[in-house]
Amino acid sequence: MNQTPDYIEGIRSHFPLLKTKVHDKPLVYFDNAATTQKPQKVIDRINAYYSTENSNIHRGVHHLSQIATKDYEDARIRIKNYIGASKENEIVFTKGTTDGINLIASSLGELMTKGDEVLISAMEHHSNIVPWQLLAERKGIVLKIIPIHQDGTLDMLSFEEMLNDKTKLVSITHISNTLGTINPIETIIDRAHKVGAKVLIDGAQSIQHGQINVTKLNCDFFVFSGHKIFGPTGIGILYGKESILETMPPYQGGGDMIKRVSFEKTSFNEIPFKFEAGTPNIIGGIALGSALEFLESIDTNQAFAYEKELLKYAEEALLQIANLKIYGTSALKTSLVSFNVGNIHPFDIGTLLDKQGIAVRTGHHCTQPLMDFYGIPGTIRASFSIYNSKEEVNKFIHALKRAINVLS
Amino acid sequence: MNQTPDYIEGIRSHFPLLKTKVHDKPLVYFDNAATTQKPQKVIDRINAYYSTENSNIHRGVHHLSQIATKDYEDARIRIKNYIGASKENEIVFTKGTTDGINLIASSLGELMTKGDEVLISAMEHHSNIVPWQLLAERKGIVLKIIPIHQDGTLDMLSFEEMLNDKTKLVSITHISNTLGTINPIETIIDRAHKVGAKVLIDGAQSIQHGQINVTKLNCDFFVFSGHKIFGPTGIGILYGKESILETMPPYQGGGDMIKRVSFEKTSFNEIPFKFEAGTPNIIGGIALGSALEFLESIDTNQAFAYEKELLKYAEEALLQIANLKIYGTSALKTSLVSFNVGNIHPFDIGTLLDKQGIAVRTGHHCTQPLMDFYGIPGTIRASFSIYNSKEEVNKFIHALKRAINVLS
Amino acid sequence: MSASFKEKQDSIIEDFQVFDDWMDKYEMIIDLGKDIQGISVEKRKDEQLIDGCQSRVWLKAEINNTRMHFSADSDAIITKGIIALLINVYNGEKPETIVKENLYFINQIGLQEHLSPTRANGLLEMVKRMKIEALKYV
Amino acid sequence: MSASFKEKQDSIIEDFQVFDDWMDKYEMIIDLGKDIQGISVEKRKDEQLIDGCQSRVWLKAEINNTRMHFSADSDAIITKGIIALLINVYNGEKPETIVKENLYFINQIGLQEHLSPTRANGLLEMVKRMKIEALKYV
Ligand SMILES: Cc1ncc(COP(=O)(O)O)c(C=O)c1O
Ligand SMILES: Cc1ncc(COP(=O)(O)O)c(C=O)c1O
Repeated sequence: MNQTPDYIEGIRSHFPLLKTKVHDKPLVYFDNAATTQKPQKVIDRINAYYSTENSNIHRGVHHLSQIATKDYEDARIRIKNYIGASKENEIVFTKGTTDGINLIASSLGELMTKGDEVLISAMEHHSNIVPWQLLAERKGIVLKIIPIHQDGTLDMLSFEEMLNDKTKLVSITHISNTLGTINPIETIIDRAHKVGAKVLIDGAQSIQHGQINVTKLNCDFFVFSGHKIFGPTGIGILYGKESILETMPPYQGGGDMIKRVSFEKTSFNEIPFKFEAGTPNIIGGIALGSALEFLESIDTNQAFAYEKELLKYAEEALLQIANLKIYGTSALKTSLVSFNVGNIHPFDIGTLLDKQGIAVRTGHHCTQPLMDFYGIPGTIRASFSIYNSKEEVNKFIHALKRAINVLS
Repeated sequence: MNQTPDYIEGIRSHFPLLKTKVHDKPLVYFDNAATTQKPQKVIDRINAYYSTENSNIHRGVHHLSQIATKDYEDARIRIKNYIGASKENEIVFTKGTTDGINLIASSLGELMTKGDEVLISAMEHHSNIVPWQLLAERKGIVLKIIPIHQDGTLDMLSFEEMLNDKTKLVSITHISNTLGTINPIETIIDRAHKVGAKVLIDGAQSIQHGQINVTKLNCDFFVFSGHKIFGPTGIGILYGKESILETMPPYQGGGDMIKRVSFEKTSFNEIPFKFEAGTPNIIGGIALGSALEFLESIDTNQAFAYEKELLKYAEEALLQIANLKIYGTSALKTSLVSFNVGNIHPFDIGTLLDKQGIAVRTGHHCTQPLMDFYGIPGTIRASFSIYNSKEEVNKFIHALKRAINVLS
Repeated sequence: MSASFKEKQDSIIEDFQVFDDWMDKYEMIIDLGKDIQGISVEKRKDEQLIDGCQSRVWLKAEINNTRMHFSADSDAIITKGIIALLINVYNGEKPETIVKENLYFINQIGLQEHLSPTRANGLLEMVKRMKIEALKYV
Repeated sequence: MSASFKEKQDSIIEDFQVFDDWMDKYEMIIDLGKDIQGISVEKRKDEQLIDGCQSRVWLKAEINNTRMHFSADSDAIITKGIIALLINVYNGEKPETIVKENLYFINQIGLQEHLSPTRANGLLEMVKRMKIEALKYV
């Protein structure tokens, strides 16, 4: 029962880093909500790109430039298909989730005026808080916070009450990176649309834990980071509905985003290029494509199901530990668990877990308002991915008990 | 005399891509102003990072996170030393040159008011034009253009006349990516400072062709892209004087750039982190460090000198060709040459060069106003790097003659 | 697929098979460009322009007795040669054929690289424009 | 370097050599933290705070007959143990010694990882603050 299934061993074998030892102990990597490891396919793709086709893209007449352009644009198409968008011009390459949200705050924000309302929730990552605070300061928009319940679920009643015809945007995380809560975004999107508000989904966490279909969701924007879905750092995706992207002013200015530049009058390129100024992270885009190709090559349904099993398994074991409190107890949860043990500081536990080869994250997880809500300085967070196993959970629980012993 | 010196062969041997064949011909890569190739050291570093230390950085208690953080911050220090900055908090990681200029336009731009003047030149890259046009629209600042002479040098007399106490910033390219002109930035910086204006140097081209020392230059900002100095795509550097960066408001909001977030009041982190929102391009930064390490391991003086020789050699050969016109004939020029042949369209020549294995760039090189100045649709640009040889120039000239033959 | 439409494509493929060297293929493309009816500079109209980032193409479409007739020009002679290839295949065909039928010769003669999806000066854009013109008469 | 200053460092290095396992080393660090004089919650002052991203440290410095005396506390007991190491070395030294002399024991016992340069909760920040306090009395 606790033996790692072959398909998980199979997936695991693609990830070279998982063979690393830390402090002479085999690494147990439970920091997947922060960043995921990369399959060999992604690493090889980067290698091959730089060794045989590296070139600047678009506009190039020469062979390498044409190949690199094609591969980059093919990656865009693959990403479009992966998230179920209908047209590739709805896929904007960004630096990551944070960059994507800032792009929206800045560009869509230009279309907002004083008194317009933006709704976020009390469980948002700083990346989905601070851009709106900056916009509020710049433009006089009003930022409203959807409250949450003690179990880490959204207060949907309050949400519905907060919606009104001044609401221009609801920007909300699909899955909380601290609590694991899966938010009812279908309902949120539906209700928001009823009052004419647009909806931005922060998919930083959800992208790695299940299949996303932006068309079915009917969200207006969806953002995520490549590094959280087995791809490289420095690349991310902003999906936006074509009809909306087209009304939005450009974000950054520079090469590639223009149609024609003169000192008198500059006109801008079509979407998505209008939002992609400068030489893009070419290999970032291509290797993100390879990461999705990898996912398409495995049975993700099975893998995602096992992830859920892992969560249950870990939570059950954790709850056996005296004075251990789990934050985020929604019935709908993804595979991460945040907790504290009595009055022990999360940093103390994290440090001693690390010394036993277990990588978890401790601290506020870039959700300080959520920490304030619970009145704690931080939590210990173990977050799982498709290559983790119950055997690793066992090691983690064992190490945790030892740490608690030392610290009590 | 025309034999490739050993030290160039030595440098060349580090770059795996240069062994590629294109259309069954050995590749001659003369598109270095668009992007440079990567030494094996950089490729290996990326490989090793993803295979043994990949992790999210800052704030992590676990071992991998601490190693990755150290390596990323060590890269920052190496970059600081390479460009002669005095403190590492003056080194801001960006996505590239374009991102860096946009950051300044947006953040420093917030401190400007209607009627303030920004000076750029007629030879700027779109990345150093459009952000200022967008700022002009947003803030009512006045964008003024320093004219150039037919030989592609700045009209310094006009420049001096344009300076006045409303001039807040002079943003100028160190080296023109289309003409090769090396601008007298020392004088420009000196004159601008006299009227209290700050100076931003676009170092996208100069970073790969010589040693930069921002402290000696005394510029206020210096920006460049990693991919143009043998490093990866998706990473760049903004150098800014500490005292100035500290007065500037944040650019993007998100994780890492904050000190403390609450819904009531958010305070920001110290520089450079204040300007680095979200998960950075971690491996981008580290591998850019490796690129500089590579440069430090070779005799760059010799290599840069040979680059200059290449330029002379190529220009002399080109001028033998009937009806060939070189754009950019300043006495101070870096190793790139832009030209046209009679009425032949640059695209036609570029295409036929490509078919013979020669990679050059054709078109407006993201400098449309400069093309308008010369009344041409574009040029053919051959740009050299430290791994190119006279032998390759010979091949290029031979292929060019054949192309002209076919096209005449 | 109409016989002539297929034949025209096959004959281009055959013509290209003669040459091993890319330079020779391009010489042929250039010659084709010289043979088609151009549009003189004075007669070029803005609405005919397919603006690319590298070169520009002017395309004129007419219908003549249920058959399409294209003429075109470009500031780059290779671009003109490439559109000449398309024109040679499309001219004289019914609009329906142009809208519906596939151009398979492009891939076979190895011009895919001109199919760059990202910029408007590629073959794709020209084909698209020609189909749009044909659609007007369907 | 004063004899005592060096001796204290060497003795820490010796103590740590006894243990192979990191868990044991940390047990010792934690015990050291329990032994030093803390600062009770009520007495902690804002200006004593070294705010880190993971844990917080309060540091109090006094001079006593030309010799520095530090006390400290933290919300994390490992952090308190680490500052205890510093305190054990620094307490009773002259301000000049603290400002000038090098702490070599940190690298030798393998705590470099706490030297993370990017965030304020590292050893580096604590050492810096202790030197700044000492500097006031030089
Ligand atoms: C002079 C100059 N400025 C700016 C840029 C833009 O650099 P990037 O596209 O890497 O942001 C370039 C690159 O083409 C350049 O040559
Ligand atoms: C829910 C959520 N939003 C946003 C982000 C920010 O992502 P990035 O740092 O990749 O921009 C994260 C990542 O930590 C996240 O978990």
